[in-house]
This record gives sequence, structure tokens and C-alpha cells, in this order.
Amino acid sequence: MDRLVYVWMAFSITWIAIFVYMLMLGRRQQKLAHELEHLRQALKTKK
Amino acid sequence: MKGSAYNLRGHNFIAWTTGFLMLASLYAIFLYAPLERHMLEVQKIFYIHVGAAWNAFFAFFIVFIASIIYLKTRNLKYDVLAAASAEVGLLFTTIVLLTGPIWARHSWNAWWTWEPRLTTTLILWFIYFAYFLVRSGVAEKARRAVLSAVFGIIGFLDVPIIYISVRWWGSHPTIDTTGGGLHPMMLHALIVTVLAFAFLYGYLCQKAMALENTRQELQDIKEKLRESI
Amino acid sequence: MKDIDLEIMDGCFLAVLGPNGAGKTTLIKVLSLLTKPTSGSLEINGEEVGEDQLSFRRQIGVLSHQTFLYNHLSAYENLSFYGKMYEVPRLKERIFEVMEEVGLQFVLGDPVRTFSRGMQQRLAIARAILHSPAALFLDEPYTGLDQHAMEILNQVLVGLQNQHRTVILVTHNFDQGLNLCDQAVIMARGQLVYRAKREEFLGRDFKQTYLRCVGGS
Amino acid sequence: MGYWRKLGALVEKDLAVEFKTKEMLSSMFIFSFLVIVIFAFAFTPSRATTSEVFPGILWIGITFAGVLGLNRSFAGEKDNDCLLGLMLTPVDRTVIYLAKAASNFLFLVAVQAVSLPLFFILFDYRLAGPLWLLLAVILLGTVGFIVTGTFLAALAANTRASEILLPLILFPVIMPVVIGAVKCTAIVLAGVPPELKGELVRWVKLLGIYNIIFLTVSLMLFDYVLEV
Repeated sequence: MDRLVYVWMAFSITWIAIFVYMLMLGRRQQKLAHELEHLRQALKTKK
Repeated sequence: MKGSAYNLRGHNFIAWTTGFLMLASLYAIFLYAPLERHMLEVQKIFYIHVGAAWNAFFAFFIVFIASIIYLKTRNLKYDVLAAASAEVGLLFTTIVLLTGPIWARHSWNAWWTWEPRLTTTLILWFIYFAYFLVRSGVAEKARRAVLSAVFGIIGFLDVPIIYISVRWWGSHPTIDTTGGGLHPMMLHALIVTVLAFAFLYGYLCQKAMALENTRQELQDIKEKLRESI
Repeated sequence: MKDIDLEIMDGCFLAVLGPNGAGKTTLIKVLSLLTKPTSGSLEINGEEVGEDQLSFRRQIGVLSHQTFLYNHLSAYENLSFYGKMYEVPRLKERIFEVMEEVGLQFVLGDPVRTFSRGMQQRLAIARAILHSPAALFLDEPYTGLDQHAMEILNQVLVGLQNQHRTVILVTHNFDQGLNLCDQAVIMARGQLVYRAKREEFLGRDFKQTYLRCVGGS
Repeated sequence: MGYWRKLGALVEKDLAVEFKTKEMLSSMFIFSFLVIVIFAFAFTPSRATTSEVFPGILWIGITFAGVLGLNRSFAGEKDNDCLLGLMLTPVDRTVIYLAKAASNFLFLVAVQAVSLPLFFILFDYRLAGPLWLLLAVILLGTVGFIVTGTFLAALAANTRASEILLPLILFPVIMPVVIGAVKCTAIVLAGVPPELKGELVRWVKLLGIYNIIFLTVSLMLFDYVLEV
């Protein structure tokens, strides 16, 4: 059974790494979108 | 608008294909490919390990090509491509470096063996981490693109020399990691996995590029606003 | 920068005026062959500047608010180094000549770091004219100059004018800019917005023209 | 012929500045001295195991002291924007690179000339192979280190926090040089046993190829690094 633990570890680490990266991308995208929105709002109120 | 809608469709296509291929590769790895005689199930790690490694290498090759094209054309599009590709490549090398030891632990009873390919991957990881340090160290867009392109070229040219030197250096007997000829069905599973990772690379690269584009757009707007103040 | 179409005659003294961020420094960088223009071309004496820039560079002198001097080397060593780089003939005599011109002949052997700001600037002037350039570009040369150094600089500029050398002076301070020049242009937002000969702006209230050009467009 | 005369003038200028300040040479030398002392505490010098790690210690001393010097080499050019002044002069950019590499090489060799004997004395190490071969091998490794190091130092000088950045971007790239140089040094120190002769030749070839490739690439790309 020990062998299966290794296999399970390897596959879950791979998937976790990929999903963490995708989450990171999403988070950054959200942050940028927020910032853009802020800027737009600020521009509107300025005008 | 038309362009972006088209892009979105292309993006969706890649996303679905990636998902499908990932499932297919799981099927191929666990149900289709036969058990290896000596390592039994642990050999299954080999598929993702190699799939990630090949595509990491491919990603760095793209960084190299995009860097050269950038220096020739000065089109920031290629700088964005290089940056995104390096990021995904870094992710894949991380996967290689994480799965390698797990496999090594079972096969040779040690987490780390300084096996030439794994060691080269480790140095690659350092080089492309440095690539991002260079990027984050320059604020100005054009200069950042030039300097990181130069580093991307230098880094990639170093890879074969690193591999040779690490292989000669290894006082340990080089262990043939593929374990002799692959069973044809194992080869099929490997091909599917490599393909799945290739599509994953394309998908993530697109996402990272979109992100980088937004970031640069935002920076442009900010700079313009600052000028007008 | 866009749509800059500038023709500079031999022996002309041109003042480039404009607020910060107008693209003046970029213009100087392109003219002194540091940066290739992203589009468009640069011609010197009717020849397009291509790959062989070295012979053109030899005829250009640049004086900026940075001195380009090595702090730990003496004035003589600095000039002798730049002289070798520009392949100045009869270097020794030439160094004494320019040092006299800027009034530093008695501190030749002292390291630059012991100089006052004004003295450093004067040495920088000597450095810029050491190789008798056909064209001298000045990028905000008056920043940080004391009265004495400013007089010397003006003297040098008048001297160059008499020798019919091309001088381009870039500054945001138009009082100094207009004193000597025989042509002036104003840049704003990367564009040329005004150009005139000396006769044209001499009698007028230049300040108003300047403000209109910079603020208006 | 102007090419070489200008290169000479540039190197002469670097040497003159260093002769006046001595900041690079002194710090590099003291640093490699410190490396010796620290390693002497870490590995008792009299033990037999020391001979095994000795080549490694030697190269750690050389590379770390070298990075210290490389960091300074372009920092001096940034005062008063001297680098810009250099780029305005009618000189090929490759001359600027070659001259910097040459003066960095001279500084590092000067430091080695003092620290190398110290290494041998303080570790009580007896050289088994021919001395000229050891010197040749060390020079070959030093050239590789300087070729890449000067190039990346110029690159790092254009970034924020360049002093921290340089070792991080330099060490991964010069890994082959370090590996090759340590191997060569170890073989020569062991007196070049006949069975290792082939290996020595192989490593020397690798170092040579690395030097040629990176010198060529650096010369080709240096224009871009200096771009403003």
C-alpha cells in the first residue's frame, strides 16, 4: 500500500501546484480589474 | 470586439481540450497502461514527471525564441509572451522538482539523488527564477523587456552546457530513469500525458499573457494620468 | 515624440525650449546617436546615419547636467582619457588649451572629487569641447552653475558661434536659452509647437508666446 | 588600430581609478582571506578530508570575492553618469565590454596572486601536480567567470537593488564553470593521475567551449544591455 501513497502524493502535489497557480492568476486578474475600476471611477468623478 | 470574441472562443477551445486531455491522460496512466514489473504503481509518477519536464523545456525554448524576436522587432507582444511562458515553465519545473524526489524516495530510498536530469532542472529553476528577479528589478517597460530578453537568451544557451557538465560531474552511476524500453502502451500513455501538459501550457500561457497585458495597460493609464497632473 | 521635422543648418545656434517631459531629452538622445529613433531617420550632412555611427560621434560633443567625470581621477587624467577615446591629435597641448579656456589650468593634477560643483561643471565644459566637435549639444547645462561658471560657458558658446559651429541648447529656462541663440523652437508633449528666427521673436514678449504654446495646445 | 588603443585607454582608466581608491582590490582580498579563515574553522585544516574539499573551498573564495568586485565595476561608472559619457564617445560598445572584462580579470588575478598562496599555506596543502597546470586551469575558470560576470554585472547595474541581484542571476548561469573548474583543480591538485588524464582534458574542453560561447554571445548582446 506504501507504493500507492507515493503515487497519490505525486499526483495530488501536481494538481495542487497547477490549481494554486491558476488561483494566483485569477487573484491577480481580480486585483487589476479592481484597480482599473477604481481608476475609471476616479476619472468620472473628476470630470 | 470581434477580435476578443474570437480569442475567447479560442481560449474556450483550449480550455476544454486541456480538461479532456487531462482526464484522458489519467485514464491512460491508470487504466490503460500496464503495470511496470519492478516499480509497480510508482512508475505511474513517471508520466507526469516527464510530461511536465518536456513541456517546461519547451516553455523555456519559447522564452528563448520570443526574446530573440523581441530584440529584433521591439514588439512588446513578444515580451509578454516570453514572460508568460517563463512563468508557466517555472511552474512545470516546480512540478518536476516535486515529483522527482517522491519517485526517487521509492526507487533509491533517498529523496534527492543528484541525478543529472533532475539537477539540471534544479539549476533551470534557479535561472528562470532569476529571470523574474531581473524583470521585477526594472520599472521602465521597454528597458525591462530588453534586459529580460537578453537574460532569457543567455539562460537558455546555458542549458545544454549545464546538462553536460552535470552529467560528467555525477560521480554516481547514471541511472537510466526510463528503465529500458517502454511498453508500447506505456508510450501511448506518455504521449497523451505530454500532449495534455502541452495544452495546459497553452491554456496557462494565454491566461498569464492576458494578465500581463492588463497589467501593462493599467501601467500605461497610470503613466498618462501622472503626466496630466 | 512624434512628427518632429527639424532641419538644423551648419553653424546655427538653436535653442530648444519646453517644459519637463516634453521630449527634449529624447531629442538630444536621438541627435547624439544614443537612441535610434523608433521611426524616421536622422541625416547628418545629407548622409543617413546607419550602422557606422562612430565617425559621426567623433564630431559631436555633449554637455549635460551630469559631468561624466571620474571623481577619483585628476582633471588631467579625465581629459586625457576622453581625449584618447576621441582620438584627439596633439592631446597634451589641446588639454592645456581647453583648461586655460575654462580657467582651470592651475588644478590640472587635483582629483575631481575635491572640486566644487562649479569647477566640475567647468571641467565638464572642457571635456565637451576637447575634441573640437562640429556640433555641441547642451542638455540643461545651466543647472547648478555658479555665476562664474555660467560666464565661462557663455564665453565658450560665443567662441563656438564665431567659429561657425553648430550648437543646440536644450533647456526649460528660456531666459538663458534666448540670450545667445539665433533660432528657437518650443517643444511640448513630444511635438514641435513653435519655431522662429531670432529677428522674429526679438522684439516681442517671448514669455507670452511660450506660455501659449506650452499651455494652450 | 584605434580599437585596441581605446581598449587600452579604458583599461588604463579602470586601473588608475582602482589604484587611487583601492576599494575593489582591498575588499576582494580581505573577503577571500575571510573565506579561508571561516573554512579553516568549518573543516579542520589538518584532516585528510580537507584535501577533498580544498578545490571547492578555493573556488568558493574566488567566485565570492569575484562577485564583490563585479558589483563595484559598473557602480563606479554610474557616478556622474560616466557610462553615458563613455557611450557618447566614438567607441564600439564591444570595446567597453572587453575593457571592463579585461580590468575585472586583472583585478581578480591580482587578488588570486595573493590569496592563492595563502590558501595553500593556511591549509597546509601540498601540491602534487605541476604548478603551471594548476595556474592554467585556474586562469581558464577565471576567464569563464569574468566573461559571464562582467556581462551580467552590466545587466544588473541597470536594475534596482543590483548588488543583491548580481549573485542571484550570476551563480546559476556560471554553474558549469564552477563545476568544471573545481573538477579540473581537483585533478591537478591530485597530481594528474594517468587514469584521470582523459577526464581533465574533457573538462578543460568544456571550460574552453563555455568561454567561447559566452564571450561571443556577450559581445553580440552587449549593445542591448547598454541601451538607454
